[in-house]
Amino acid sequence: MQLSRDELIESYRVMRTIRDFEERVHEEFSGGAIPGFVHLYSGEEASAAGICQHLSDKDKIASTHRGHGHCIAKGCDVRQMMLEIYGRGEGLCGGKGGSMHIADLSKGMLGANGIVGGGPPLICGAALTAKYKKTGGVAIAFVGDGGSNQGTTLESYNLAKVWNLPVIFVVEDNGYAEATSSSWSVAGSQMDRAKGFGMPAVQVDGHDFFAVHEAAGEVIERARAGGGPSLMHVILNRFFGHFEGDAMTYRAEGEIARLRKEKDSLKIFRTNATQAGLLEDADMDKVDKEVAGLIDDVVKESEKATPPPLEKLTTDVYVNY
Amino acid sequence: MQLSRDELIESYRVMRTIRDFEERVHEEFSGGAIPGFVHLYSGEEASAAGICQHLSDKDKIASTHRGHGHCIAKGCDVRQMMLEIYGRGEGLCGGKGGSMHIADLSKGMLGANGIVGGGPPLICGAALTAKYKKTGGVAIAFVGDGGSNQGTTLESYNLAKVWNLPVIFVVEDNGYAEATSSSWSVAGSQMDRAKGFGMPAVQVDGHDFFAVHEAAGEVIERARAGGGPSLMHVILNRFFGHFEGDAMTYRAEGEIARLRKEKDSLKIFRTNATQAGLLEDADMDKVDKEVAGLIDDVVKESEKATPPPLEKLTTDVYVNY
Amino acid sequence: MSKKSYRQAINEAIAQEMRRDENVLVWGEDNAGGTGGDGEQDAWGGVLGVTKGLLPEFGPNRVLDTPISESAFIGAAAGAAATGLRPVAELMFVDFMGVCFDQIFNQAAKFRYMFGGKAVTPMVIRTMYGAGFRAASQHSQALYSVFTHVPGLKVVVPSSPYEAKGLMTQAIRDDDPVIFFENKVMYDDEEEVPDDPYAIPFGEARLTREGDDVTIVAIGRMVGIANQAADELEKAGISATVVDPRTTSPLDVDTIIECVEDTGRLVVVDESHPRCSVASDISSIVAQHAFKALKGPIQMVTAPHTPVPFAPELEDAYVPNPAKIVDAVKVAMA
Amino acid sequence: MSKKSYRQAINEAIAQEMRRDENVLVWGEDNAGGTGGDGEQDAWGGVLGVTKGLLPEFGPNRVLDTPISESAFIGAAAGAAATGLRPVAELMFVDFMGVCFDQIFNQAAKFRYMFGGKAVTPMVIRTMYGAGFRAASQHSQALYSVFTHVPGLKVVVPSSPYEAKGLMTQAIRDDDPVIFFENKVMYDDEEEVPDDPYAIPFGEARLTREGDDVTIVAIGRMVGIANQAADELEKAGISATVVDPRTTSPLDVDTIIECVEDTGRLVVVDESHPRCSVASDISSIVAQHAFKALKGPIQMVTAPHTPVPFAPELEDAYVPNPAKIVDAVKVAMA
Ligand SMILES: Cc1ncc(C[n+]2csc(CCOP(=O)(O)OP(=O)(O)O)c2C)c(N)n1
Ligand SMILES: Cc1ncc(C[n+]2csc(CCOP(=O)(O)OP(=O)(O)O)c2C)c(N)n1
Ligand SMILES: [Mg+2]
Ligand SMILES: [Mg+2]
Repeated sequence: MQLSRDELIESYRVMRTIRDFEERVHEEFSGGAIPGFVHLYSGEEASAAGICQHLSDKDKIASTHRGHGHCIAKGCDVRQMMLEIYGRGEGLCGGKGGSMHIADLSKGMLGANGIVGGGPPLICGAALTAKYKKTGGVAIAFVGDGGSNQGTTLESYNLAKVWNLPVIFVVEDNGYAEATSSSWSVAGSQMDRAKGFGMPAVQVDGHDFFAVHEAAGEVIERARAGGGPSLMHVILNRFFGHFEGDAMTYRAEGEIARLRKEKDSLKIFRTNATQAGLLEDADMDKVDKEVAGLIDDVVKESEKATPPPLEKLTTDVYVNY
Repeated sequence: MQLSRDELIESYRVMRTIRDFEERVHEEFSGGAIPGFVHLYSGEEASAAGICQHLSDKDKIASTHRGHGHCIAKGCDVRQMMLEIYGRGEGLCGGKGGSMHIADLSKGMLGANGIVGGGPPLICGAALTAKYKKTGGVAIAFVGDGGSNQGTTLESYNLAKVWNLPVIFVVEDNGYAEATSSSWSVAGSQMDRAKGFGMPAVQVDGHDFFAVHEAAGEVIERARAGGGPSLMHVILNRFFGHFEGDAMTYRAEGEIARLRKEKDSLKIFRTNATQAGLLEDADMDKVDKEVAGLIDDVVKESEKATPPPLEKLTTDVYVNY
Repeated sequence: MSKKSYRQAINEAIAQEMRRDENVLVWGEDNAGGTGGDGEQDAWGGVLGVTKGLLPEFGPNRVLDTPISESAFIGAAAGAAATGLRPVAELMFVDFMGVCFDQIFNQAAKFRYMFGGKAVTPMVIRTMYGAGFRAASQHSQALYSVFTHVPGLKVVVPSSPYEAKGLMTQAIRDDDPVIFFENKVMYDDEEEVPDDPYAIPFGEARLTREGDDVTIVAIGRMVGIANQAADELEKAGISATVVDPRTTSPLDVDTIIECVEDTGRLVVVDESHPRCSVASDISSIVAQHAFKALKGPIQMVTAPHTPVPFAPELEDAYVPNPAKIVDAVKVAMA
Repeated sequence: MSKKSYRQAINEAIAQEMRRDENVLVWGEDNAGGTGGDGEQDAWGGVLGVTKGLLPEFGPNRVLDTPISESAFIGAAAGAAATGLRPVAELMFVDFMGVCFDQIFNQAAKFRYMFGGKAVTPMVIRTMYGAGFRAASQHSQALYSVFTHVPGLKVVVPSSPYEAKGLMTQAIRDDDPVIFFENKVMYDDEEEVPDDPYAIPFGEARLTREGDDVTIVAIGRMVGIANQAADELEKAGISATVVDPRTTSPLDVDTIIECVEDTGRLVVVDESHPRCSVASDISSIVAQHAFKALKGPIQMVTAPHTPVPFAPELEDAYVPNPAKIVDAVKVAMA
């Protein structure tokens, strides 16, 4: 699957946007400007970007508590996302959802999710809609290594296979669920589990956009063609704590610094893309600058924006009643 | 694992008791004497008997809605079981549980269960008790093929492995969950699923007591020795409907008659035991007669027994308060 | 118009809505019944036969069996509803909610609010409730109180075949998640039910009779029991209004309050466990908003604070009956 | 005696009971925190640090981390309790009940009854509840009303550090399944707490103040808010009794009724959703059993019938506060 120059630049822009978005949220959270539970996706950009590059609005994704990256990659408006995280009335969910509940159904983004394992059942339903209506769409559930142990996730593997749904389960294995290592909490292996439910599976280095993109292309193709669900085991790392405020004493000393140096998906992308002669540094420098400006703008706007009016407290519970 | 003559006779007695118990409950239910939802174990006797032969009171089992066979094999009092199924005050649970909730903790029988997948989590706890208290006991969860798709079951595989518990998961695959075929509802395979969670697994013909007994011996031994959980995939058949009242139109014509002829675990036991010179027909004839008498007695007593007194409605909710 | 059972009434409503809208799909364990086997494919139509006949008419793309994986397939209903279908999914017995409640109360129920009003989740969960079936502790609970507690869910408890058809039709047309409680003891109850489709709006109580002395609010199957009690009371010279709220969420507070203002007395009949129940809910609303009208203590007739026992004699003592209601009315009027 | 936080008080109760009885074990997600990794093993002590320090003292056989598999490990608590341990298992946020409720309400809660009184299930489920943490719809619910509905469960909602220690001690010693609700906004609240172990019995309400004009019953964190309201009311010449039931199941009905009989007025403060809530429960009990003593309408101060919003301004408007209680008292007295 060869990507055009424009597509490559677009994918880099997605990764850069995620990175800058998250690094900035980290800063603003530390400064006290952002309330709540915030889980950052820095370090994992190539997964969301490599997978969602294959998708259009008719394709659906369900995300996790660590949802910003998936939202951005699936085309959610970055300005409205930041406003949402600040709890502003102009936010993507009117300020009522917050970081853990960002969604934009019009973009096929069915929501970040505060419940570990909340997404896979939903995505089976979204896939059934696509199959029944013959839209050609696929549906993708992102879960973490921790979420791969939730019964709701495991049941969904079976249902997707039994109903032969166009689903991809993406296990983003960043080595930890909160403070607990996935080397301990995940018995067996993600690959063998997929086999246990009769699904094809592929393991991929989640720091490498090109590897993710290629692997995703294959499983998505199969799903679109009626070949049923697959699983992707994406191995990657998070650069921040589980959530903002986590001191990460459970990690080995120097681990983060090493990861930032060796496993930075943006650097890896740049190196690969330039070495292969696909893009030039200047292409990416340009994106970097544009994104930096964008993030600056949306933070400034978010700071100044107003909260939802109080009467919004009781609206939107029902369509009618 | 060579069984003594007495042990063999005991095992046969367990199977015969289960069979006669169930056939008689079937009759009495049809005649209207027994109320409620009743799921019969006829046809599956060799599984309960072959596995529980290895167990003593310090070992724990958790059963399913189809629990009578497990109860009998684990040593529950047959008289009190029948009284319970009739809803009598002298029943094993004082008439408050009924067929789907028969239990006797003193025998290590943690209950039939009205919830598909209810048992496996409980059995992880029972196994932890055994491990922590170093009793040498094992804990066994029976689930059906249908129950093998319940998230609670799948989660328990992982927990048992991660905590390295002395657990055996016994998937009794009788080909159907209610009217739905397991060839359709179970994606992948039970053996591969076990592997997915890093557990050893064994598949066995559940009509053959000797095969079940041998396979169970191995996995139980491993668990007792600290080797962690295993899965047994036991393939067998039920002779009656899902529950009493099921017309079984989803089964092929003549299927039951053929199974009763070819896959009767009691006949198979008799043939094997006599051919191998382990027992003589007379040994088993004697058991048959004793059991027939026993079942007759307990049914007669159950018919005449009295219901629980009305004040029992509100007792036993709490130990105190 | 012809006599139809509660079971047939529900089946007919679903079939008619499936004809009307091709986005209505049905799924659940054995909702066809027989998938993958060598025998009849429409063998069960659900464990008590409510969906029987739908598979032959609508085919396997619209009537789906499922594995025993309630979180996955109830969650799939939420995901399908949020993306353009109108699923009618079955949670066989409401007692099984514990294995899939998250998908109902944290996902389906909250989408609209969490997403700032931008989601629509038109799904129906059909589920059986109630004691009296000799099905013991894990197959006999009421539990609609728990669903009523949750903002974002609509909760329907139809009290007769006519009600069941009209409310199911509305449930399927409704754009919010609806939990539809079917009382398993009532499936063979019959009454005249129109052949044509009709929808009964949510949040509009009906009065099955009007009286002067006491208002009896009853839920689901208890409406019939309350009417029996009212018959007996009439013999004793006490005339009762009987209110069937039809839906516990939304609740027709106005009608209940009007009735209490007319009669001055309230008895609530609810086969739930008593604590934090619909009975306590309605009682508390009246104690707050119609206090001045009350001439005597509010009475609640509920099950006791115990699991449902198996023994028939105990189970019969567990469920509210006309005699208990009559007694409660007498206390309310003392 | 020394100043301890709500967090420390709970930690101390658990540690002391673990010292007292070797069958007390603790488990949950990251209850140690760090298992399997290269860094600190006692890294988290639960997501907000309540169990920190238990691993170093009691070791990994008694303090266990778990995979994210609530059904399995909460069910394991029930299975362990029924076979001789006394587990204290953590359901991190009560909002997660939906993935494991079956093991709580159909298994643990019903063993004793279903098995004819022959089971004992001494387990504690620790869980966090409540709004005010900017944690949005799926991490902010109260939900104790749902657990209170279920026969067989004891439900504890401690209102201060002193209460938390004594009630946790009782919870661990109790032979029934106990759901222990910790308000996450209160972990840093401090007060004098005795160093020695002490148990506060269940089902015995405490009065934080006594007055003549109105009885305010408040749950958990709302007790403090109710006391603030009572201070304000005092300035306006209204004297209030404030009742902290401590446990919503069992509920100390007698004390509540006595207080209402003294004051003639009732306001219930509960941060739950209003429908089928503990507020409605207590209101309905009083309307049934203390009707004659009532001089005005019962008032309930609860959250609205909506999910918990994220935006701080909306969330602050969502939770009951002193001003709303003062207003409600005035309506009750009008
Ligand atoms: C059902 C449920 N259990 C527990 C939690 C608390 N929790 C939130 S995120 C998390 C860890 C998730 O780990 P993983 O799935 O690996 O995702 P990651 O955070 O690493 O991206 C936990 C335990 C939750 N939100 N929902
Ligand atoms: C959680 C839950 N879902 C559904 C049911 C209804 N139900 C009872 S038994 C059964 C089929 C079980 O099939 P299987 O596990 O294969 O056991 P078998 O009946 O064949 O022994 C179903 C669907 C239930 N009791 N609990
Ligand atoms: Mg992770
Ligand atoms: Mg089966």
